Amino acid sequence: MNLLTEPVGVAHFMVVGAIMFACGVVCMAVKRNALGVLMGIELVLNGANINFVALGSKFLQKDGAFSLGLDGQFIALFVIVLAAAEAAVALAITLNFYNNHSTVDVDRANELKG
Amino acid sequence: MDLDVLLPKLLCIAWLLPLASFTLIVFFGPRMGKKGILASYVAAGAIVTSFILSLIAFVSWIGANGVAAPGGHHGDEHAAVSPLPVDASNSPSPMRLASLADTHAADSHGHDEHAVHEVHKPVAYTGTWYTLGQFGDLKITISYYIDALTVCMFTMVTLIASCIHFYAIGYMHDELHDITDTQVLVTKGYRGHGHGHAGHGHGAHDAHAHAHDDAEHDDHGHGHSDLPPPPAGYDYLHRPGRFHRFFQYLSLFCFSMLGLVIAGNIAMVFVFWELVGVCSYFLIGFYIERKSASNAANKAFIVNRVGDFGMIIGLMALWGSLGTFAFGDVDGQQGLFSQVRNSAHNYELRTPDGMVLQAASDEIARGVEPTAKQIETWRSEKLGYWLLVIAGLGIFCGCVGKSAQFPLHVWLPDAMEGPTPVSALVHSATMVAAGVYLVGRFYPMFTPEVLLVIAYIGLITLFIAATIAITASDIKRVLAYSTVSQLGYMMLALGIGGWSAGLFHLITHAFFKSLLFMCSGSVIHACHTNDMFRMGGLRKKMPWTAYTMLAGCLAIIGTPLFSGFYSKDAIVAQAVMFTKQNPAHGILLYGFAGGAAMTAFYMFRLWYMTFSGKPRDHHVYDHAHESPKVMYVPLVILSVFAVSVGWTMPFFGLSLTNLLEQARPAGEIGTGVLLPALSYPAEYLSHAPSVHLIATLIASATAAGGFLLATLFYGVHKLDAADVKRQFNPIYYFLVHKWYFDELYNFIFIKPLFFVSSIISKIDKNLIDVFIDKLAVGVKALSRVDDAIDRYVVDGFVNVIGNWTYSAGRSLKAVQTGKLRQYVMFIVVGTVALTVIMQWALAAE
Amino acid sequence: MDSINWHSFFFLLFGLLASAFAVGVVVASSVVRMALYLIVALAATAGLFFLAGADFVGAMQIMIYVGGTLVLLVFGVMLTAQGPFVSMKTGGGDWLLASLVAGALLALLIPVAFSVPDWRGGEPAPAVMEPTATPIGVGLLGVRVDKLDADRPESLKPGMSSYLLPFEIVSMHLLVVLVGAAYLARTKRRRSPSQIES
Amino acid sequence: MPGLGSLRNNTLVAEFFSQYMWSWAAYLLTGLIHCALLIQVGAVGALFFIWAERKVSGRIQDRLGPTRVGGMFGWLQSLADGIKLITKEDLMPDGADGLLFRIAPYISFCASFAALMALPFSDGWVAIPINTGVFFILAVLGLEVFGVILGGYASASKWSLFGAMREAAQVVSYEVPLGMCVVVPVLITGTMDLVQIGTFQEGWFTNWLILHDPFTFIIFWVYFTCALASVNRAPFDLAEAESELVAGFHTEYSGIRWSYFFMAEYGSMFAVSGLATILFFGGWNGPVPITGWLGLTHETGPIAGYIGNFLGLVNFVGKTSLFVIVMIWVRWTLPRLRIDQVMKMCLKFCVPIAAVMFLGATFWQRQFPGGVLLKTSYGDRYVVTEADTAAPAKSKDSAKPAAKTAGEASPGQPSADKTASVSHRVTKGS
Repeated sequence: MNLLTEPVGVAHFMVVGAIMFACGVVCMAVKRNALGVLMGIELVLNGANINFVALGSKFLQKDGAFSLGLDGQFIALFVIVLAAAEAAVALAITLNFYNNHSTVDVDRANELKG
Repeated sequence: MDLDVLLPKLLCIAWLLPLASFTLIVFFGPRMGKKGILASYVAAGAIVTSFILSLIAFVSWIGANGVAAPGGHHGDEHAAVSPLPVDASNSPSPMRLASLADTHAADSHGHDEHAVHEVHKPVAYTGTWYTLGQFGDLKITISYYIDALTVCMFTMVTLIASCIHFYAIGYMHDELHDITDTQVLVTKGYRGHGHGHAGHGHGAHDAHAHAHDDAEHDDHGHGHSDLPPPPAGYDYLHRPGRFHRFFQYLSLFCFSMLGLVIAGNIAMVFVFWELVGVCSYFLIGFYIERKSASNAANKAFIVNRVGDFGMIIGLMALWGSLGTFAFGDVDGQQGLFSQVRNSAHNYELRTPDGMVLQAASDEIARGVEPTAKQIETWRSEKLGYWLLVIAGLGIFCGCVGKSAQFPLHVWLPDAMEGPTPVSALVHSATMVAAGVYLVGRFYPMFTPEVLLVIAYIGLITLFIAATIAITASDIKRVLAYSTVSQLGYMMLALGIGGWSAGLFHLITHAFFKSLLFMCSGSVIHACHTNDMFRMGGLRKKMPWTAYTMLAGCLAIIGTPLFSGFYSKDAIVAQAVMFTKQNPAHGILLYGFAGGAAMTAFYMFRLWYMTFSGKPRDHHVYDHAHESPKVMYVPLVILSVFAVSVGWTMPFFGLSLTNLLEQARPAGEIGTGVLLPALSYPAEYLSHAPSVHLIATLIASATAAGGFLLATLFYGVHKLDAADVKRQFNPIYYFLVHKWYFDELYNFIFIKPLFFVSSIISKIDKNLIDVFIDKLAVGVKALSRVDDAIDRYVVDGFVNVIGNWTYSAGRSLKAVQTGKLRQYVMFIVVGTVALTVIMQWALAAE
Repeated sequence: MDSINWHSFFFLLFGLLASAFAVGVVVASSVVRMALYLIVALAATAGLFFLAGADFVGAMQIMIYVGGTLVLLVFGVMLTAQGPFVSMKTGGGDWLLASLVAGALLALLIPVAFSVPDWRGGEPAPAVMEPTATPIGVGLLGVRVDKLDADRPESLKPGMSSYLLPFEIVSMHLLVVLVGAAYLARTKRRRSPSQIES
Repeated sequence: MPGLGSLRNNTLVAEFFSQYMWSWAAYLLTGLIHCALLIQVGAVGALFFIWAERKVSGRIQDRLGPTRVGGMFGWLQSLADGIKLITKEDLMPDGADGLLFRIAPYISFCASFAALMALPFSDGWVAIPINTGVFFILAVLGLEVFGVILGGYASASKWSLFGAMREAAQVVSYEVPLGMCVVVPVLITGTMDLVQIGTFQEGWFTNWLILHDPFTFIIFWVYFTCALASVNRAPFDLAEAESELVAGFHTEYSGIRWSYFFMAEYGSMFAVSGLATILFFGGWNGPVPITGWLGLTHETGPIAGYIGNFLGLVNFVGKTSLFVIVMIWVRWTLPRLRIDQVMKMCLKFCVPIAAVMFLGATFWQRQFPGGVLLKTSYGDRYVVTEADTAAPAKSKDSAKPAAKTAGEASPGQPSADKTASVSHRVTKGS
C-alpha cells in the first residue's frame, strides 16, 4: 500500500511503538551510563504508550472492535505521570550511586552479585 | 417548646452531664490541675448544671401542670384542675396522658363506693430515646417516663448531690496529697504496687498487710503530727492521694441514679440499678487498703446481688408473660401499667391477659380456644394472679436489697466505711432511696398481698434498726441504722397504701438525712473519731454544725413545722385509716408509733452526746474546730431545705404532696384476691380532719416521749444510761450485736458454704487432680513418641528439601551477575521466548 | 496520482522522526546528545498522539515528558558530567547481542501488529475531531462521559468505572516519590574531622 | 484532511488557496503566511522592545538612551544593532560540542516561537486554535530552557554551565506555581481554549478575570512574578548574571546565534505577557466595549467584524506591550536576587500562595458561580440552547437553572458544549 495516499491504521502506529520499544531495550542493554539506561526506560514506556493511544484512537480503526476508547488515553496519562515519578526516583538513586561510587557506570554496581 | 419535647431534652442533658464529667475524669483525671483538683470542679460543675436544668424542668412542670393536686380528693382545700378532654388512645406519642376523667367507665362500673370519685390517669410523658435492640416483640430501649415524681426526684437528687459535691471538695481535701493511712499496716519496706495503680488493686492485702481495725473508724488516715508509732516490723501504708477518683465515682453515681429515676422501662431501671450498685461498691471500698472497707464493699455488693436475683425473677415473670418492659404506653404499645390497670376498667387492678394466658398455657395446649370470653373466665378463676404476685414480690426483692430492708439490711451500716460524703449521698439520700422509688414507681403493679408483705417488711425493718440504733456508739452507725429505720417507714407507708405519704417521706428524709450525715462528717472531720463516747460539748467549738444538725434532728423526729412532721403525719394518718379498715393488722400502727418514739430517743441521744454536756475526751475536744466554709455552707443550704421542704408555699399553694399527687397512679388498690379480708383505704380518706387529728396526736406524742426520754438520760443526766445498761444487760448485748444478724447469716449461709466448698475442694484435689495428673503422664509418654517422629521423619524430610534448595541456590548463584544490563537482556529474551513458545503451543493445538 | 493523504503524510513524518531519533538515542555516545535525541523522539511521539486524536495526552507528553522528565535528566547529566563519564564505551559483543535480541523482539512485534486485519488501516476514518480534555478531566474525577448508558443518560453503563481512585493513588504516589527522591538525593553530611582522625 | 480538525481555520484559508494551486502547496503557503506573521511578532517585537528597554532604562537612570539612529528617539537603533550582529563573525570555542552548540539557539527560539502559535491575538485570530491552548503554551515555553541548557553545556565553559544549571533549576521550579496560577482562570471559565477564555471576558473591564474575585486578583500578581522568573527576566536573571558569570549561558555566543537567544527571550516575554493579558485582562476586550457600541462585531457583517477584530488586535498588543514594559521597568528598578532567594521565593511564597488562591478560587466559584463583579452580558450568551437540554429525561422546571450553570461552567463552541453539559448533568446525578 502507498502510505502517502492511503490512511494509516493502528498497525503502523504499533510499528513505530515497536521500534521505540526495541530501541529502548537496546539502550538499556548497551549503555553503561546509568542515565542512558534511564533514557532506555523512557523509550520503552513511550513505545508502549504509543500502542495504548493508537488502540484507543477513533481515527485508525473503522468499527473500533478492538478499540480501547478513552481508556487508552487514561492509561497513557498514568504511564506518563508514573514515568515522571520513576525518573525522579531513578535520578535520585543515580545521584546517590554517584555519591557513593563516584561513577555512574552501572557495570560497577555489581555488589549484589550472587 | 412543649413540655413533652422540653422535659426529655432538659432531663436528658441533666442526666448525661455527670456521665460526661465521669468520662473526662476517667481519661484526664490525674492531669486535671494540681493532683487532680480540677476534677472536683468538673464534677461539681456538671452536677450543678444538672441541678439548674432539673430546676428549669421543675418550674416548667409547675407552669404547665399547676401546683394543685389533680381531682377532687381534697375537697375544698384545693380547686380541682379541670380535666382536659384528651383521649389518651388517640393522642400521639410521646403522649400527654392528660388527667382523663373516665366517667363512662365509672358509670358503667359504678358498683363500689370509690366510683363516686373521679379516677385520674397521672400526667406523664413517655418516649424512647434510643432502641438498643429488638427481640421479637420485646424492645430493649433507652426510654423515659417523666411525671411529677420523676421531676421531683431529679431536683432532689441533683440538689443534694450538688451540696455534697461542694462539701466533698472540702472533706476530701486530704486526698490531694500523699496519704499515710494509720489504719493499714504493711510490712516494713513494702512500697505498694506502684503509685497510682488504677482500679481497686489488692496492693496492701497481697503484701500481708494487716487491717488495724480498732474501734476508731477514722475516715482520715492522713498523718497528724502526733502519729502513734507503728508496731515493730510494720509501717503505716503510704499511698498517693485519690482525689480525682473520688469525684469520678461520684459523677458516675449521679449519672446512674438519674438514669434510674428517668428510666422508662424496668429493664433500663435494672441496668442503672446495677450501675448504682457498682458505684456504691467503688465508693464504700474507696479506702481499699483497709480490710474493713474492702469487706464492707464486698458485703454491700453481694447482699445486693441476693436482692437483684429476686428482681431478675420478677423481670422474667413480666417479660415472659407481658412481653414488654416499658412502664407507660410508648408508640401505641401498651406499657406495663396500662396492661394491669387500663382505663376501660376504671384503672382497677386486673390480671393482664398475658399473665392469664401464661397461666392457662396448659389448657391452651389442650386445645381450649383463648377467646376474649374464655380469658375472662380464666381471670375470674384467678389464673395468672399468682404470676402478678410473684412479679411484684420479685421486684420488691430488688428493692429490699437496695433499700436495706430486713433481711438484707446488714450491708448498710457496714457501708459507713466509705467517706462521709458518700454516706450522705449514696447511703441516705439517693441510692437507698432507689428501692423506695422503684416501689413507688411500680405501684400500679402491686397487688394488695404484695403491698401487705411490703408493709410488714417495712415494719420489721424499722423496728429492728431503731432498736440497734439506740445502743450504737459510732456516730455514723447511729445515722445508718436511723436510715434503715426510716426506709422501713417509707416501705411501711407504701405498703399500707400511703403512696404519696411514703414518697413524700422519701424526699424529706433525703434532705434531712443527708444533712445529718454531712453534719456528722463535719464532726468526724473535726474530731478524727467516730466514737460518740469521746465527744461532747462540741456545740461551742462548732456552732454551725451543731445547730444545723439540731435542725436535722428536729426534722427527723417530726417536730411540728419541720418537714419530717408533715411526712410522718401523713404516714401515721394512713396507718390509722388502714388499721381502722383492717383491725387485724393493728400492729402496723403500734409498731410505727413505737419506732417513732425510738427515733426521737436515739437522735437526741446522738445530739446530746455529741454537742452538749462536758467534753469527755479533752484530746479530741482540743483538736476540734469548725469546718471550712465550703463544708458548712452546704449544711446551711440543706438545713433550710430540711426544715422547709414539707411546707405548703404560701400564695402559690405549692407543696410537695400536691406535686406528688399529680403522679399518683390511677385507680384504687382495692381488696385482696388471695386475702379477701384485706382491703385498702384510699389515701385521700386519711386527709380527713378527724383522722389527721389522731395522727398528729400520735406522731407528736411519740416523738415528744422519745425526746423527753433522751433529754432525761443524756441532756440533763437525770437518769443514768449505764444503770439501764446494767439492768438490761442481755438485751443490751443483743442490740449491740445487731440482733446477731451477722452471726446468724454466718451460721446459716457462710459456714455451710465453707463446709460445702471444703468438700468440693477435697473432691477436686483427690479425684479430679489425680485424674488429670495421670492424664498428663499419659500425654507425656505420647509426646515422646511424637517427638521421635518429629525429629526423624518430619525434620528429616524438611532437611532434605532444605539441602536441595541450598544446593540449587548455590548452582544458580552464577546467574545473579549483579549486572543491570544483563538482567535487561534476560527479561527481553524471556519475554520473546515465552511468546514464541506460547504461539507454538497454541498453534500445535 | 491520488491526492496525498495528509494524515498519513504527517504520520510518516512524525513516525520517521520518532524512530530515527530513538535509534539516535541508542547510537549516540554522549549523554547530552542522547538526551537531545530523546527529546526529539518524544516530541515526535507527541505529534503522533495528536494525529491519533489524543490532543490532551499529546500536550501532557510535551509538558511532562519533554518538559519535566528531560529537564530532570539534563539535570542529572549536569551533576555527573565530568570528563570520563560523559561517554562510556561498550564492547562489540554487547552491541551484537543487544541487536540480536532487539531484532528478535521486532520480529515478534511487527507481525503481531499486522496480524489483526482491522488494524491495518486503509479505510478512511471519521473526520470530526472531538476535544478530549473535558472527558479525560471529568473521567479523572470519576465520571465517564464516553461510557454513558444510552437508555439512561444520567448513569453509566453497568460495570463502567472511572479513574478517580487511580488518580488519587497516582497523586499520592507522586507526592511520596518526590519526597523520597528529595531524601535520596540529599547532600550527605560530611564526616567531621574528629571522626576521621579516630 | 481527516483527524486534523483542530486546524480548521487554516483549512479554510488553505482551501481558498487550493483553488489556484496544488493542495499541498496551498497548505504550505498557508503555513508559511502564518509563520511569517508570527516571526514578525518575534523579530519586530524584539526590535521594538529592545529599543524600548534602552529608552526606559535610560530614563530610569536619568539619561536619554539612544537618540540618533533613525532620527528622533533613535528608534532604528535596534535595527542597526541587528545588522551588526548578523555581520559579526560566528565564533565557536574549541572544546565545544559543535552540534549542540549550533542547535541550542534554534531550540530556544523555536520554543518561544511555537508558543506564539497558540496565542490568539484577537477574537479567533490565532495561528493554530488548540482547545488546550493554555496548556500548550506552558508546555512549549518550558522547552525554551532546553536550548539554554544545551547551549550552556555545549559551550565547554564553566560560566556557561553554571548559568545553564541555574536557569534549569529556576525554570523547573517556577513552572509549578506558574501552572497553578494558570489553572485558576481555566477553572473559572471552564475551558483551556484561549479564544474562549478571551471571549468569556467580553464587555466592560469588570468582566476581566482579574476582577472576578479576590483570589484571581492576588493570583495575577503571583503569575506575573512567576512569569518573570520563567522567562529569566530581572530580578530573576541569574542565568546571565554579568557580575558573577560573565554573561551566563550565552557567554560564548556571538553574532546571529546570540541574537536568536535574544529574540527568544523577548519572544517569550511577549508570550507570557500575552497569556497574562488573555487570562486576566480580557485579551482583546477593552476596558470599555467600544467595538460593541460601534457595532463592529461579526453579527453586523464580516467587514465590520474584521475591523472590530483589528481593533481588538491593537487592544491586545497594547496591553501586552504594557506588561513587557512593566517587565523592563522592574528589571531596571529591582536588584538581582541570590539563587537561594530565588528558590525561597518560589517554594516558600509563590507555591503556597498559588495553592491557597487556587483553593480559594475553587470555593468562590462554588459559592458565587457568576463571580461578584461580573455582571453584564456573558451570562445570557452562554445559555445552552433548548435542544441541548431538552433531549435527556429531565423535569422541565430544573432544566433552566441546570442549563445556566452548564453554560457558565463551559461556554463556547457547540461541539464541546454538548459534552460539557452532559458531563455536568452526570456530575450532578452521580
